[in-house]
Amino acid sequence: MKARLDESTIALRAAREFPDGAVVNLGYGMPGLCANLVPGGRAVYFQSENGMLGYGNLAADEAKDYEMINASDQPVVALPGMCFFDSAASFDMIRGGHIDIVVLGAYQVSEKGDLANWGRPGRPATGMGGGMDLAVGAKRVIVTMLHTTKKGEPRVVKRCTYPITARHCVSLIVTDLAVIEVTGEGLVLREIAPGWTPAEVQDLTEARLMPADDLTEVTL
Amino acid sequence: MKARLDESTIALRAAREFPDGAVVNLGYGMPGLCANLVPGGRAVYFQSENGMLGYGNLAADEAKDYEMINASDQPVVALPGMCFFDSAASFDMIRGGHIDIVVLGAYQVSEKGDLANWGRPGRPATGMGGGMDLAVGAKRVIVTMLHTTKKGEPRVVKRCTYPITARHCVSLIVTDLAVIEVTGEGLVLREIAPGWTPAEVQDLTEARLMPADDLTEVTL
Amino acid sequence: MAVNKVMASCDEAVADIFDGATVMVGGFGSFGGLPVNLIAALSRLGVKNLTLIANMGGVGLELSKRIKPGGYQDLGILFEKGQVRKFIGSVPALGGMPPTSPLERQHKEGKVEIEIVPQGTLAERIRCGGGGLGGFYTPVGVGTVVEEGKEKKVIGDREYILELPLTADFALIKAHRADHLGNLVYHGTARCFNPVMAAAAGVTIVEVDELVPAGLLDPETVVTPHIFVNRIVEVSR
Amino acid sequence: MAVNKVMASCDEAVADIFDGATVMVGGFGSFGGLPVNLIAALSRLGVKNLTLIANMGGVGLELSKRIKPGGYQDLGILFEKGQVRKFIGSVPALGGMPPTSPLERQHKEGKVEIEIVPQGTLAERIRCGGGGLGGFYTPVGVGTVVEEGKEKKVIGDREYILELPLTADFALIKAHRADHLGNLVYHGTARCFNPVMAAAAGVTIVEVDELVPAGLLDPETVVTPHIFVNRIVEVSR
Repeated sequence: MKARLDESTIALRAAREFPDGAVVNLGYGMPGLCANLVPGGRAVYFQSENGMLGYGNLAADEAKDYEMINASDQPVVALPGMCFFDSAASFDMIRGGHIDIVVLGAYQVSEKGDLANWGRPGRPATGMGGGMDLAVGAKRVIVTMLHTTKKGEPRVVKRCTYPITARHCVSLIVTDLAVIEVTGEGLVLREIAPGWTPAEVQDLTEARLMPADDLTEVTL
Repeated sequence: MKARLDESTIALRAAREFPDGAVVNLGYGMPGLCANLVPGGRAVYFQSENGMLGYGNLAADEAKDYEMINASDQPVVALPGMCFFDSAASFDMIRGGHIDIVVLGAYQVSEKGDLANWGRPGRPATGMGGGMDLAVGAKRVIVTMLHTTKKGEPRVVKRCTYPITARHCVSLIVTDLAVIEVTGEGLVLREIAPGWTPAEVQDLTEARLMPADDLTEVTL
Repeated sequence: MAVNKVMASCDEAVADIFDGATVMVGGFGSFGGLPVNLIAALSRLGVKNLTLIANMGGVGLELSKRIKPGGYQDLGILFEKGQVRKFIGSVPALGGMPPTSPLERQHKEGKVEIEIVPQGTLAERIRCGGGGLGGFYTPVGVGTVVEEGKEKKVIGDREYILELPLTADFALIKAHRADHLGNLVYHGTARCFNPVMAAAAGVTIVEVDELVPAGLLDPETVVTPHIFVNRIVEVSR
Repeated sequence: MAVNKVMASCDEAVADIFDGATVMVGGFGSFGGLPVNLIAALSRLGVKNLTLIANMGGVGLELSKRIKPGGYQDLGILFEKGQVRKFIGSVPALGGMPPTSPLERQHKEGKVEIEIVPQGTLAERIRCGGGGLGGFYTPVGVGTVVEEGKEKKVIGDREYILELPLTADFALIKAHRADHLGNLVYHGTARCFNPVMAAAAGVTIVEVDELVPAGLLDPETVVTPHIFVNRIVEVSR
């Protein structure tokens, strides 16, 4: 089997999307890794929906403080200029369009940019947490996920079969095989994992991918 | 002419209504005097809608701090345990029923407890400030006002002719002539200024007053 | 004379929570900001048919012992003991974990009803309840299961759904410090849902790390004004 | 690298406010919390047809000189110069004063339109605008002129009216201290409308008593997070 990108590399690629000065929220799981992977020379302000702005890296084990955690329950490092607020204020920030980018995990993304990232068939007790608010409120939604399920089923689909988080919200999909832009004309394949061809990636994708004229290998 | 109660005495009478532990907001003008007139032995917490809880007396001239003012722009004295908040939080407090008593001035009060205290005919540019929120949100509304206008017209009326602040909101009216309770059956004359008779007060009142069985002189 | 709000123990503080009560519980997940000692006291009290309003449903003692030796005293322990009839929150159970949380098991057995609410909508519904508003229109949830059964309205050029306020008989919250009047300050990310819930319950009960005399908290830094707090328990750690 | 938000003067900070802009102005009355230096700069800039959103309409320089030797630099000076087309607020003019405030005179002459909003509704409409909500139902104003032209709804057993969000092109606010990132703390009752307006405008401009390096404000005490602040002017007093 050909090599796929690992989770850190996916997160590293997603973090390249953060412009200088951006306010960024990182979703549960893989997106959290982006906190440690901001490109040098850029000031990025991480917001966490449990009520924190401007935190730094994920904390090393010995420095854990459970009153200084991100929304994935991971302890983080304090930075000068950070601040705290309650959940209502936090979601005013999110819903009000004051977050530039959110990076979210997903079960599925559709060719129209619909996101399904919270519920699974047969698990009615799981919830969306802050995912819906973030998907609707952030100016730009980036998804990081594995390109296929463990059983090899595509996650980039024509229509989501999992419960929807929000419609038409995703701008960019970063997977272990590709970087895909959601456009008004459909999904554009922008970058591809080293050693893979567009046809091979298309075979693992339900929605149609349009290879970009300037398609490149994933650049970090 | 018979003597009427002065403004300080009206405020003193109103302040007698504050039970121990009450959270009280004082409206523009005469009600503000109540801050200095709390009965001894009672802890009363004054809320001011510009964003302050737990202030003390009105400040003496030499101690004025214009970042420590009540909603009537009067400087007040700091007390231990006080705190500050923004306008949205302040009105959540007010609208949410967390204020026990508000004392408001009025142009008119109707026999049903309708309050008119903000607009005057011919003055379309005046506004209600926080009066509507307070009249609707406080658990108990006490009005302090002069019993009649400068021209001698009654202010306790059958129906308000001035713009309404809120309907059916007033519990108690304290004037320079009387203390009147608003009940489901109508207005009950509870107390009367020294030297005045119920008939004399009724003559200066448009709405019908029902003298209480235990009608007394105004007690302070 | 100021009312005495200070209780000797968490058990005393929760003693009048009754069968069928609606209880908000602050915090966010299983850690900081969760009033774990009040939750444990509520579990000991043993009242049943509770409606719980909280962000997450918790892991429970049994399951969490696999993660941490002593286990978590999170909301899960109330489901383990079958004390809850209904849960309102944004994450009843974590999708990334096996379906073995006490809430999820009780739900599967038909013993617990669940109302799933997006987290920001949950915070705002609680704030709405505390602030005397009748409801609000949010764009969150449009085009998803969340909109089912709710009024929709187009305002400007955008679609919104109507969400209604939440209030409770009791709120159990956690703060860092209280003064004797009940003013509260928080610490770090332990603030989360605690301040909004404090304002939305008939009786708000707080556990704090430290209790100080009135006047020792900087008035500029108070997050929850004392009028929202009815009972205080100091739980030193 | 963090963006430089620090401006050399109030005139520089307001220079791009344009004819016809909607401008929120913080504060409460004529005193503490009012960004008087930014207001003076806006007056010097001379732009016209502004829509102003503020709690009070102000007294103006001419009239206030009778009260205080130098006069007030409150919103009144913008009406004196005829820069305003519309005012949205809770107290355009004080009923207890003679009808001689600049706003009231301009209104009488048909030059300024007024939208009167109860103060709590004003705060909440601004918060709604900053928080991305479509509107809210409030019991305040039912049975009064405020309900005219608005949708009414019975929720539970109570009547409410629908109020819509307010946003602005610019907000001029006053804080006590800022750090270089733009985090703000306030002082006493000077907080009032400033924090809610900071979040509801495209460009938020703050005048502060003191500017300090990032990290010198206690993170627990920050009231306005820096992402809401675009420009900072230090005006020592």
